[in-house]
Amino acid sequence: MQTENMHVVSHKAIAKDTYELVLIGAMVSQMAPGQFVHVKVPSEAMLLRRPLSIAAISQDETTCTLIYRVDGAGTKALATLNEGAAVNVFGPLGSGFPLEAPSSGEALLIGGGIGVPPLYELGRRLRADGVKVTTVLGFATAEAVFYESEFAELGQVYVTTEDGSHGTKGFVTHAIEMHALNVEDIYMCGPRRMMQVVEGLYPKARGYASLEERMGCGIGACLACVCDRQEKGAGYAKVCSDGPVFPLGEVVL
Amino acid sequence: MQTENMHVVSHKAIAKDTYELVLIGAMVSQMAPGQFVHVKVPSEAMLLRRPLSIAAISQDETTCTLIYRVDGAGTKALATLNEGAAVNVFGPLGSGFPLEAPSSGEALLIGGGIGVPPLYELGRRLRADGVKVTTVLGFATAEAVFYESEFAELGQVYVTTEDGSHGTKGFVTHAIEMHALNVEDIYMCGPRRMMQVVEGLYPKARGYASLEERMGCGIGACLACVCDRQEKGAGYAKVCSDGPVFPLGEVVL
Amino acid sequence: MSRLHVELPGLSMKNPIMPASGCFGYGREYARLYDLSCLGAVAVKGTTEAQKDGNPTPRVAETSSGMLNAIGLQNPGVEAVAAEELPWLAAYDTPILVNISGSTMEEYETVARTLSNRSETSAIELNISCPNVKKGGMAFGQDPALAEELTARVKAVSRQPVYVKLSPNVADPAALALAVERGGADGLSLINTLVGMRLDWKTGAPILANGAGGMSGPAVKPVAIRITHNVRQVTNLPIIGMGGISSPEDVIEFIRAGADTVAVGTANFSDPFVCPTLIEQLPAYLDELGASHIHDLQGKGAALL
Amino acid sequence: MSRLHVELPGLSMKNPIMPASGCFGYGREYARLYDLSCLGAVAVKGTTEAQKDGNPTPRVAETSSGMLNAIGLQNPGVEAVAAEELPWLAAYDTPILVNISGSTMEEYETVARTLSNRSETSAIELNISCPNVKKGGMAFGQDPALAEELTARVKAVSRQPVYVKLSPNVADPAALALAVERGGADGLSLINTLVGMRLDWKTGAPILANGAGGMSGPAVKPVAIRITHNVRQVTNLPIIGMGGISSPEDVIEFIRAGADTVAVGTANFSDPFVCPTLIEQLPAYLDELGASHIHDLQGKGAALL
Ligand SMILES: Cc1cc2nc3c(=O)[nH]c(=O)nc-3n(C[C@H](O)[C@H](O)[C@H](O)COP(=O)(O)OP(=O)(O)OC[C@H]3O[C@@H](n4cnc5c(N)ncnc54)[C@H](O)[C@@H]3O)c2cc1C
Ligand SMILES: Cc1cc2nc3c(=O)[nH]c(=O)nc-3n(C[C@H](O)[C@H](O)[C@H](O)COP(=O)(O)OP(=O)(O)OC[C@H]3O[C@@H](n4cnc5c(N)ncnc54)[C@H](O)[C@@H]3O)c2cc1C
Ligand SMILES: Cc1cc2nc3c(=O)[nH]c(=O)nc-3n(C[C@H](O)[C@H](O)[C@H](O)COP(=O)(O)O)c2cc1C
Ligand SMILES: Cc1cc2nc3c(=O)[nH]c(=O)nc-3n(C[C@H](O)[C@H](O)[C@H](O)COP(=O)(O)O)c2cc1C
Ligand code: FES
Ligand code: FES
Repeated sequence: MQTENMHVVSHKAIAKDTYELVLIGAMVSQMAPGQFVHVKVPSEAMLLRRPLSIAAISQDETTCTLIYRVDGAGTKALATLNEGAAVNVFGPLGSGFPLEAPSSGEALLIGGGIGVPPLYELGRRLRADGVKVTTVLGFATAEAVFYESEFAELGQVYVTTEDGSHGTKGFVTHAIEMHALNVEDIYMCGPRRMMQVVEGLYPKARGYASLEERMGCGIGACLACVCDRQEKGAGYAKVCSDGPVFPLGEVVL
Repeated sequence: MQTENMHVVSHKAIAKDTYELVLIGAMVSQMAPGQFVHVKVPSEAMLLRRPLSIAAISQDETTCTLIYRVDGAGTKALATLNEGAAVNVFGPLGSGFPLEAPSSGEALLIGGGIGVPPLYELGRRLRADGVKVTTVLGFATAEAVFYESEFAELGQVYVTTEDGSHGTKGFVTHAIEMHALNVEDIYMCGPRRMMQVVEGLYPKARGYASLEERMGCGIGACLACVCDRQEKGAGYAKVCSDGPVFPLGEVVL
Repeated sequence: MSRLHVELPGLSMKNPIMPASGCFGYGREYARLYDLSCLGAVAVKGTTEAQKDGNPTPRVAETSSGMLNAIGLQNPGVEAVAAEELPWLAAYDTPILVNISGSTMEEYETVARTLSNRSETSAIELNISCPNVKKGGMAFGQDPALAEELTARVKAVSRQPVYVKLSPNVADPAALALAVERGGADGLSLINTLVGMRLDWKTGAPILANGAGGMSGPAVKPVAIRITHNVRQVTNLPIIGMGGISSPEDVIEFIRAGADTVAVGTANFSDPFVCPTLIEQLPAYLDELGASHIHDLQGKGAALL
Repeated sequence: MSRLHVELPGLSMKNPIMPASGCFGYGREYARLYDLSCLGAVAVKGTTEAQKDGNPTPRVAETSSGMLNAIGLQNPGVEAVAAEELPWLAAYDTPILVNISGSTMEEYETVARTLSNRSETSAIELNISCPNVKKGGMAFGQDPALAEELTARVKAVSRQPVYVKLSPNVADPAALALAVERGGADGLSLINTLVGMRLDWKTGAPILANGAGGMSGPAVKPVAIRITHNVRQVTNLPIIGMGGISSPEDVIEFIRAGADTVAVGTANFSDPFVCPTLIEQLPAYLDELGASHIHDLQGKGAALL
């Protein structure tokens, strides 16, 4: 956990309003799949860092990949960064995905929209450990789709779009049902609503979900990013430091 | 009077904390010596524009030169601009120096520190009209001196430094006395204190002084930048729109 | 009727954008940049009975995403404003909101009587919240009883609708709003500047010659939104919202909070063309939100339910 | 004695830098980043009698050069703080300023009695200015009589010096300062957050689940400087200055305004190492100003002349 001026190795649009940002820096050596970094936006008027998941890690090149969607003012400013620019990064933060092979020997990655990125490095690691990786990616429209071919290198990929403009029309659960995918061990990240539906449909699934909340400190001190634990009276969990990845059943999605 | 994204043609340090910034843009066609531009600093957190004098104008190249000293946060941010960068400029503003040849046929330019810039384009114009131009430039130390050779192309130049590290030790008035310069027609810009002393020593001098005040709008609407008129009861003058150049005797220096 | 048209007491506005008082003089300077007839209205500089010199300089200082000013209500006095400024500005096709100030209730009455009798005046904006004058000004705006009385007295002599401009420097802005409503206010202007100060760290001297000043700009927008929202919960009076507006998103945020129309102050200094630019940009934002009229977006508040 | 050393009631500080309450938890998280013993002191998260859940999320929003928070005083309650948090933090060589809150005077008394009896507690910071709780909190801080009474009651049960943390959301902060001084306060903390609000322009819904929240960060610094300066004119009480500090220049500006020491809140989120960095940077600034001790720069105010 440190702050570092990392540098932009490459930065390009990979889908509508979606950018892939590759950064180089010493911090990479500490990174693990599912963790996130807290990125300082290049604007004095924006004080809060932006939490972005680590999408890919290359220890050889000491680079990491972030994938983000331009949403508000901060990500708009990020998108202006040129190759070589310095980006102040605080990280790596949070606890990522456990990397043990799932007991079924098969992993189902379920990503929705801008929740897809953290699943990529996870999939690479599981695949490298001999786990069978299947991926379901849900997007709004064809224009929003990214990393389909990257995930295809790890195993079978199913894409859904809400408007049917690419892949299966509908939501991730439609693809899961249609292809009767194995939902014993799932790893998911995406809109709350998506994760709630998946949890509701497959109550016996084991696995992990990665959450998002607005953050202040990013390390557990300010209590901005709490979510409820499922156990009554167990109080809150902090997404930034207890998560962002939680075992299914631990917190209320 | 317009706003325009001008572009950086060149940008370099020319003395301690002092930068020469050459900008290109259509607005140049409207510029006159002694006017200023109101420059937007490249930072969202800084709302107020920075008034900077127009130091040189090239109509052929549609470029203008600004010379500024890094002082606070805004000029610090300006100093980071690279060649090709866009700079939002509002201008040209204010009324500059009258360009008629002075009746004595000789012009004494008196510049102090960062007040030197507006005198340069003025000197070039006067010289082109056949006026004999003599310049006295006062700086704090040798490190702060700039544009000595540029002014030398227009006529005799005398430099003073407070610590004597370059030119005559002392203030501009020392050089004027020592060389018995003709003070019939003077054009000055610099610290208030300098201009007050000059006005006090040479009460019969004709000429002009260029003033500085903190500004809001830059065009006369907000009343931030007022200065007292010498005539009792005549109220305030606005540096941004009635000035920044005033005939000697009009306002209280 | 255009989708931006806003109809308020005394102010029939083509669009919800007007420059805020004190940031636009009497319009002469900005008239050299663009045609003032495009504006929804113009709020002119605060006027007092006698000509006023204002404070010594420096009168402005920069703050993070904001600025301080301590102009001190410099103005040529009510007679000169009536004789020279209003007739000039009235040549443009835009309503004039005449901002008035005073150090006694009598002075406010005199100024209101004179200026509301001018045909050029569309409405009066009663400034009881100026932090930059020694007497009067903000004091009337911090005490509900005084604010109510002053409003009633100005209403009694005014031939035009009166908008009362409230101070954010109070514990309970909604109580002030209710007080001036009881006093007969036709509308509210929210907000004036927050009192602030900056010191030169090198010398310890205040940057403003006056010491403290009024803070404006994006830094204060959350305070202004909260006050607009709060006040909208307790009253149906028309609200002119302001404080840090510089983008169409900001305009809409104020309308959402319950404002009927907005004013733009400090942003004129960053971008002298900000008012016409906002007017041009707004329709596309209404399209994006599927709103046929800007007031479809308006937050109605508890009082309107 | 080092040129940064500051000696205040209950707080013997190596330097004038402490993290502000609520921005630093009980120190555990930042202890993973640097040695907390370098800090002048630590102000811990506000503690109430019972464990408190706080508000729903989102609890933070960004504003121009500032932020809003509505954490709602989530904390594990006085017993857990006494048993688990204070002993842990006391292992570091830095004084502990224990921030306390309550919704009734009795609750404040209970919390103050319990925590001031702990050997780990160096001083109490009485928060009468939290805008994010429904009951108590800021209400005590907006009424001088209530503020005085509460201060007196907490002083009566407290074995440690009591710093009262004042709200900027009042018309006259100096009057509140005098009230708590009469109540027996040993010092003042200035300022807590300004009430603010942001709406999502697309939907009109508040960004914070709680609606309004407290604004902090550089945007509020001019308000904090003005209050510090004002209060310093009327009292000799020690002042812990805060509001938007992120640079050595800011620290010095507060000291110039009359603060004895400062606290740093929001800046920890932008730069988690900001506190040790400021401590490291300050001596060079004293050199530049030719000051042998930081208090050589202090603004003394009228009351101290
Ligand atoms: C652990 C974690 C991992 C994330 N990983 C990614 C990722 O890999 N790619 C990606 O595109 N997005 C990711 N997000 C969401 C991303 O942080 C927000 O989209 C981003 O902060 C929005 O910033 P903005 O400047 O565009 O929006 P603004 O509206 O300007 O942001 C204002 C403030 O709100 C916060 N905010 C706004 N939306 C969100 C949100 N959805 N979640 C959290 N904070 C928010 C911002 O961080 C900032 O503090 C992640 C969020 C979390 C918590
Ligand atoms: C008509 C005019 C012409 C000028 N020409 C030049 C020039 O050619 N070269 C040059 O170096 N300087 C010039 N100045 C001064 C220059 O404007 C200031 O040095 C500059 O604005 C300081 O900005 P900053 O960001 O460094 O300081 P900051 O302290 O960050 O500025 C904060 C605010 O104070 C204002 N301010 C601070 N100092 C001054 C000052 N001395 N005069 C006016 N406003 C100030 C800034 O504009 C800004 O609004 C001129 C000023 C005026 C009024
Ligand atoms: C330089 C300046 C002068 C002002 N003068 C007045 C005034 O004369 N009367 C008044 O009611 N408000 C005055 N104000 C306040 C503005 O009208 C407005 O309420 C405030 O600045 C908030 O809006 P903004 O953030 O868009 O500037 C002035 C503001 C500034 C910045
Ligand atoms: C997330 C957050 C939580 C806070 N919690 C508390 C608190 O529990 N008790 C308190 O007295 N102040 C609390 N504050 C206020 C700060 O201590 C401080 O007074 C304020 O933020 C101004 O300082 P800053 O601008 O440096 O943040 C909190 C502030 C923030 C940003
Ligand atoms: S962001 Fe501060 S506790 Fe999670
Ligand atoms: S800067 Fe506004 S009147 Fe001169």
